[in-house]
Amino acid sequence: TSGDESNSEPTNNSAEGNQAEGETAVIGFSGPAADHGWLGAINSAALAEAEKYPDIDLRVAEGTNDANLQISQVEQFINDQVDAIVLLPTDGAALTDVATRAMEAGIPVINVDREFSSPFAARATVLGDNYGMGVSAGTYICEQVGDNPDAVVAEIAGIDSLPLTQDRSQGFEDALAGCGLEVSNRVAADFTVQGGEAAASQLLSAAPEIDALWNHDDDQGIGVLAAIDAAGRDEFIMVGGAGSANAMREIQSGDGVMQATIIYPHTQAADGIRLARLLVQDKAMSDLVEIEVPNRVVLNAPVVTSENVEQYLPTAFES
Amino acid sequence: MAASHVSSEPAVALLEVHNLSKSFAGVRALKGVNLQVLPGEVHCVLGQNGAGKSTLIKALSGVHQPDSGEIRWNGEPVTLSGPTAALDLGIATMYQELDVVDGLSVAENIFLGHEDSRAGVLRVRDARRRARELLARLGHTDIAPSAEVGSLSAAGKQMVSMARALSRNARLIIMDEPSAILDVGEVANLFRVIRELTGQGIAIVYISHRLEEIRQIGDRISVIKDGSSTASSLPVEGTSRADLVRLMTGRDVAHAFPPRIPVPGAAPVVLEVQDLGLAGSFTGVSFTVRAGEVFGLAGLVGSGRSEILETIYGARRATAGTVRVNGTTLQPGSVPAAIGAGLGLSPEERKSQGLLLEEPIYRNATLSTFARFARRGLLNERREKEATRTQAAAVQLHPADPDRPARTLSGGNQQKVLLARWLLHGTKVLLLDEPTRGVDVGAKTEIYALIRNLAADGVAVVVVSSELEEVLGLADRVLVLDAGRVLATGNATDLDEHAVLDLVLKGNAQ
Amino acid sequence: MRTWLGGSAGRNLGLALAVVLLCVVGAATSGDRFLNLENMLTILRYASITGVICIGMTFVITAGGIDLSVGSVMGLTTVVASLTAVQRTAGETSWLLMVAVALAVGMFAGLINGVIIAYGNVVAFMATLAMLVAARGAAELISGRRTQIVIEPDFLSVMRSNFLGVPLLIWIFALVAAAGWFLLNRTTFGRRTVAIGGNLEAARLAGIKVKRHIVWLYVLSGTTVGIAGVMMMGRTTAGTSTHGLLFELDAIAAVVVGGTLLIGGRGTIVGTVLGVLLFSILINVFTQNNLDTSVQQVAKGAIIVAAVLLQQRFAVRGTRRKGAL
Amino acid sequence: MRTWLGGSAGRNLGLALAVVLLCVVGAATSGDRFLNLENMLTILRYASITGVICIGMTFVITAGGIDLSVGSVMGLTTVVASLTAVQRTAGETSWLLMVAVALAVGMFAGLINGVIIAYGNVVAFMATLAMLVAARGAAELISGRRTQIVIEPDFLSVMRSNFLGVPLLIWIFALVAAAGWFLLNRTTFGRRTVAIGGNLEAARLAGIKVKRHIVWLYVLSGTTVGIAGVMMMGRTTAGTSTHGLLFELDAIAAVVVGGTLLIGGRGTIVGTVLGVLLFSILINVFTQNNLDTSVQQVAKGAIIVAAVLLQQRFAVRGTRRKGAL
Ligand SMILES: Nc1ncnc2c1ncn2[C@@H]1O[C@H](COP(=O)(O)OP(=O)(O)OP(=O)(O)O)[C@@H](O)[C@H]1O
Ligand SMILES: Nc1ncnc2c1ncn2[C@@H]1O[C@H](COP(=O)(O)OP(=O)(O)OP(=O)(O)O)[C@@H](O)[C@H]1O
Ligand SMILES: [Mg+2]
Ligand SMILES: [Mg+2]
Repeated sequence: TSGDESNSEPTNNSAEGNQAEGETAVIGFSGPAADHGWLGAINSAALAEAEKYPDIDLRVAEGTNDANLQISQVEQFINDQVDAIVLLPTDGAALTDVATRAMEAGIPVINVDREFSSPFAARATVLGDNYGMGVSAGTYICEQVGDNPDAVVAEIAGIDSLPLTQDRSQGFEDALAGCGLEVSNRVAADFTVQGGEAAASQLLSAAPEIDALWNHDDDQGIGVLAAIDAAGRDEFIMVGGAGSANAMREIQSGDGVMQATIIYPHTQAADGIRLARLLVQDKAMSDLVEIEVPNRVVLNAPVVTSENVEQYLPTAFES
Repeated sequence: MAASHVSSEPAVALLEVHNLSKSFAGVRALKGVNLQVLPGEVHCVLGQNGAGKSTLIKALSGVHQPDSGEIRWNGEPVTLSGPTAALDLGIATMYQELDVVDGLSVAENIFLGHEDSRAGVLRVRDARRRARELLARLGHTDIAPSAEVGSLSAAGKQMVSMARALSRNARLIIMDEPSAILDVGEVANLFRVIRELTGQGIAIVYISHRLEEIRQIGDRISVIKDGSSTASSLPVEGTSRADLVRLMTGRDVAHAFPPRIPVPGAAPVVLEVQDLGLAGSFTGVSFTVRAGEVFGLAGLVGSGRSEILETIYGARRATAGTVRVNGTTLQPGSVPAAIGAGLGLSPEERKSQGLLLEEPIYRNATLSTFARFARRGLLNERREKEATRTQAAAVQLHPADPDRPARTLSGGNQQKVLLARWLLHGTKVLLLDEPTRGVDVGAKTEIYALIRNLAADGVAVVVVSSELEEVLGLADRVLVLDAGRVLATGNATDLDEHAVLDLVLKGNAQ
Repeated sequence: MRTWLGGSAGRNLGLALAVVLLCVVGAATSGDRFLNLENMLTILRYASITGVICIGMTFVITAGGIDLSVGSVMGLTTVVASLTAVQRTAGETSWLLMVAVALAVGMFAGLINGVIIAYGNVVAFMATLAMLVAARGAAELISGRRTQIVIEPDFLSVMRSNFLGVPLLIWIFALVAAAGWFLLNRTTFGRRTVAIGGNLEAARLAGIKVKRHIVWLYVLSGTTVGIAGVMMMGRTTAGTSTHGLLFELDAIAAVVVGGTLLIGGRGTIVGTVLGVLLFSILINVFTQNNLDTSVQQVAKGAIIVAAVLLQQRFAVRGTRRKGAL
Repeated sequence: MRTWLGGSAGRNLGLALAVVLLCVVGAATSGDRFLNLENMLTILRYASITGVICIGMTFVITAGGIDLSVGSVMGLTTVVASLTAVQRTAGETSWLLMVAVALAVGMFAGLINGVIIAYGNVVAFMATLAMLVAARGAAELISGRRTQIVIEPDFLSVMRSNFLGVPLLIWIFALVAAAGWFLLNRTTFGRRTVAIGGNLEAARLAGIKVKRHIVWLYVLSGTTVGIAGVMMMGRTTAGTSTHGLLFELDAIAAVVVGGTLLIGGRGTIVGTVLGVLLFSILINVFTQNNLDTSVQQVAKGAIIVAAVLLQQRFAVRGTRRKGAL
């Protein structure tokens, strides 16, 4: 892969050094359609990050949920011989082949959020921890209501056909099993406010008594909270996901059902772009002894509660 | 000369048209037409298919804007910028194509565009009452103002259209072939209404291809040929039929039904209809047709003639009885089976049931046979066109260019395309539903001759026509029908129009 | 009245039956959890937003058109309206401004649709498909892809209020449906709409200004979309470009299942309301039974076909009976 | 031949012009990055999958129908085929089985569509809308919402092969388009299709087995969907229920912009190919110029309207010229 030999002599292995302007890195970025808050935040964070560096020339392809189109965008990047590609695939497996071709063409690919099916398809991978998110949510709920073996736990998932939703739900289930609970009502929304509202109002009607509710995504959470408000329900605690500023303000205010949210970093693509720049400029990651950019970065999925919300709010995304 | 012209006419003509011209994308439909209509007269406009009659009246009703020429109303030049402008002046039109809306009630159709309303809210009760009055005036108390127009027969729809024209309080009513879909009884009723209207000083512009009608109802006649006036304001009295035909066609047309050729007694029976029935429409229809015979179905509109043809043809599934062709029983409800057995149908509504208007003539002519020209599913358009040319010559199609879209043909020639279709197929039994509806005299005579020639070639023909004269003149034998029941079957020569009408009226009385 | 009872009601019977059947299934599988006032209100509240859009859509389809842009235009109305609300100078009546803006945006989009269709002679499917794409893009551009939270307390308290124990959203739906019924069946506008859908040429010849009428129809549809946008903001407390995703398909399905002819010329508001309820009850029953969304989708597909078939059967029977009269 | 040159070619001129214009814009803004062989192949490769679907869609629309289910049925074909591939017993020809399964699933879905439309008399919009919903649900159920990776090395190497320097996918598109052109213009099947779209009643009374033909049309559409599914698996090496999302709208837009009449009776494969290219070049040019997604969508909406208007203008001129002949 690219830059192997030159990396034997690391350049600026310090934070300041990494900030220093280097040769211009042409980076291609392609992600799914920004059709909901978190993905919108992913895009804007990526663009904002690129803005910070005068030596990044970012090419952004139309966000899409069509694997065929995204492949052709990556092909375009390959044709243009960009220096690196940051790719948040609409479907990891579906984009693996074209990513491999990019790698074979000598263009390092940074895989973000949804993982490729082959290790040879990416030079580096930045992931949020979806399973971990579910575990965090489940563990938190166990802490809150686990002493009641009959506690009713409900779940509002995101788009059910995404593998990441499956991972989150699996983690949630596994963690709940740890305290002898299980999900009694589960509905899926679509990561949109309207979907969240619709799913939640039906769910609340179907389950007249709930003890805890995990909602996978804070953007759809706006709708979920609206439904809860409208139904006048407050007998349960609610845990969010993704970690939007809205959700954190809700937690901060402390007068709703919203008790916590699990962060799923919206800065993944921005991190990917930074990594791409480092790769192109043969820089390494500061604070690591290792002189090369690591292969795999899995971001943490911390729980935000009223205790630590001040700490997270400034970096949260406005959905 | 000009002065004497003016003085010879009554004071003010209601409508005057001078030198009107109109072109459609290269086609000159009107090139200098003159027309003068007096209050209280029935002014007939004659002309062959495609002469420009409908275009003229559409210019008069504001649908088309003329390219040049002048329209005067009460002596004042006017510009008819749209249908509303014409209606506001007092010109109401019954168009050739049925212009009613199936999904609306009778009353709603009558007042469409000038609804009885207060601040946009309909006054349903008033509208129904007025509709009932109008329909009564037309002699149709049987049509309920609240009935959905889609459920009415074609004649009923025509009455609604007529009531609409009356409702406009028009001073001039233009009728574009109103009688085309009416039978004798209905036509008599129509004429009664027309006389009542002219008695009130309302002028009528009347278009029809039936010259007999024009003799009965018309006061003066104007003739259009190829978009130009060939005669204006001829008095009906003293203008011979031959003169009119010459003015229309530019030649002499002998209007006579072609002589019957006696069917040899040994001619095989080709079509046998036995006890055929269709629930809710007709029952117990039986007749046989021999090779070389022309068989006519006579009856009032709505008596079920079309449905009998369609049922024989398999387009509707019979609920009783059998149809046999050359001794083989047909599978009920299957058009391909009927065609396979040698049947062919020229449907009642040429445009909506017969033709692909946007497609060229040859594809219309070969619509039932293109597979025959094809080899392993591969079309052979060259052969299709050749065959079409041959048949076009046989039916005297004009123009005969096989590549012309069917839309650009006149009604008579469109009918000939349908005949050509079945000639190509080698049909043994030809079912013709209103083969001359809306067809001009010249073409009519040609079609009659074609039908006779076909019979002479051994084809069995079944003809349905609302013109009794036509059924009786053309057919060898006739079946008289009323409300789905057979009243009589007999030789055409033994019957005349009065006899048939008597039969039908008696049938109704029972 | 007789026409309505004779024609539409006969046609609507099959659908009403389907709705009742579904309710029986709901009651049988979920018992009291299904058959209680709160759950009924949940069903109706859910139905109300699509329902309002469906009323406008009924007019457009009755006239032989179609409006694929309803969903994305609704998203656009919420984006623009919620942004206005944020940028206004504080004041008593500011939430009325928000409502006005939402309606105005909907009407304007409808106006563009109508003009392109009527005066540009672009087939409605394509014109509104273009608007679908464009309005979604515009909503994203204007919102910067942010969800804007509506924090007008007056607005929210009004939108959440009840009247006679029934939430305002449901009242709005009921009012819009009643107004739609009246407009379609009792006014010149409605009858002309049917005429245009049934026989455009005849309508033109009768002196109806067809083009202008078509423009008004799409403006009407846009207006209902604006109303739905206001309701959506009230219900979700947010304005975002993702509001209304795929609403167009739901709305068309409900209207056509309701018995309005896709080719135009015949429309029924009662049928549309029943169609909307059918789908809304369906989702409720599925959720009550904790069923997988995928199963739901398969069932939904089957029910669309079944409903259209049933609807057709009864329509035919209705016509026959009339023919025999 | 004369008809084709006179009619279709005249009508296609406007569209061809639009495509050329777009290429000029591309060349002007991106220079060599746009105008190089690799980029052209990228455009074509992208166009090929939707393109194949559009050929089937052209037949359906020409006959006066519509197929909204193409996208989700394509997803279903990839799911079922990739699962078969995983569960097969290893063998030389197993990838052929996969291809066969994809085609069979597409054809079967088309068969259902066709039967419901032709024999159930359900309007095509609703029947295929139901299939859209149901097939997506079925795909999710069958796949368990997992993306299935295709690991047939033979299959992948075939799908990735080039012939005369042109990738197989593009060849498939070219072949399907050529076969489609031939089928539509030179065979009895095509003739029947145009006849049914032009005047269904006349076709029926002329003895064409209309119902059976309609079934075949949807089976044909399903077949192209199956082919597209195979191509999609080759391109993405994956089978998933999310494949083909919203393809129906893209496909219909391309076909209609190409000049096939939405009301039926006139279809043009050349136009369809141009329509597909138009959108595919559009996206390419936008990406080359680094334009915002949202701006792209607004532009796409405008271009749909503009293309239909342009197409119409030239169509009218074409008709006029023919009329004058
Ligand atoms: N809208 C139009 N566009 C192009 N040509 C037209 C149009 N309307 C009429 N024509 C042409 O103008 C000519 C006159 O047609 P018109 O309908 O006025 O004839 P007509 O005398 O009413 O015939 P018929 O007796 O068959 O009704 C015909 O050649 C016809 O093809
Ligand atoms: N659309 C319809 N709805 C209800 N009844 C109809 C409809 N069309 C025809 N009918 C009825 O069916 C019967 C037979 O009609 P049909 O058209 O076969 O008669 P016809 O003798 O051929 O008259 P025409 O000369 O008008 O064709 C009539 O009673 C008629 O009123
Ligand atoms: Mg005429
Ligand atoms: Mg008849």
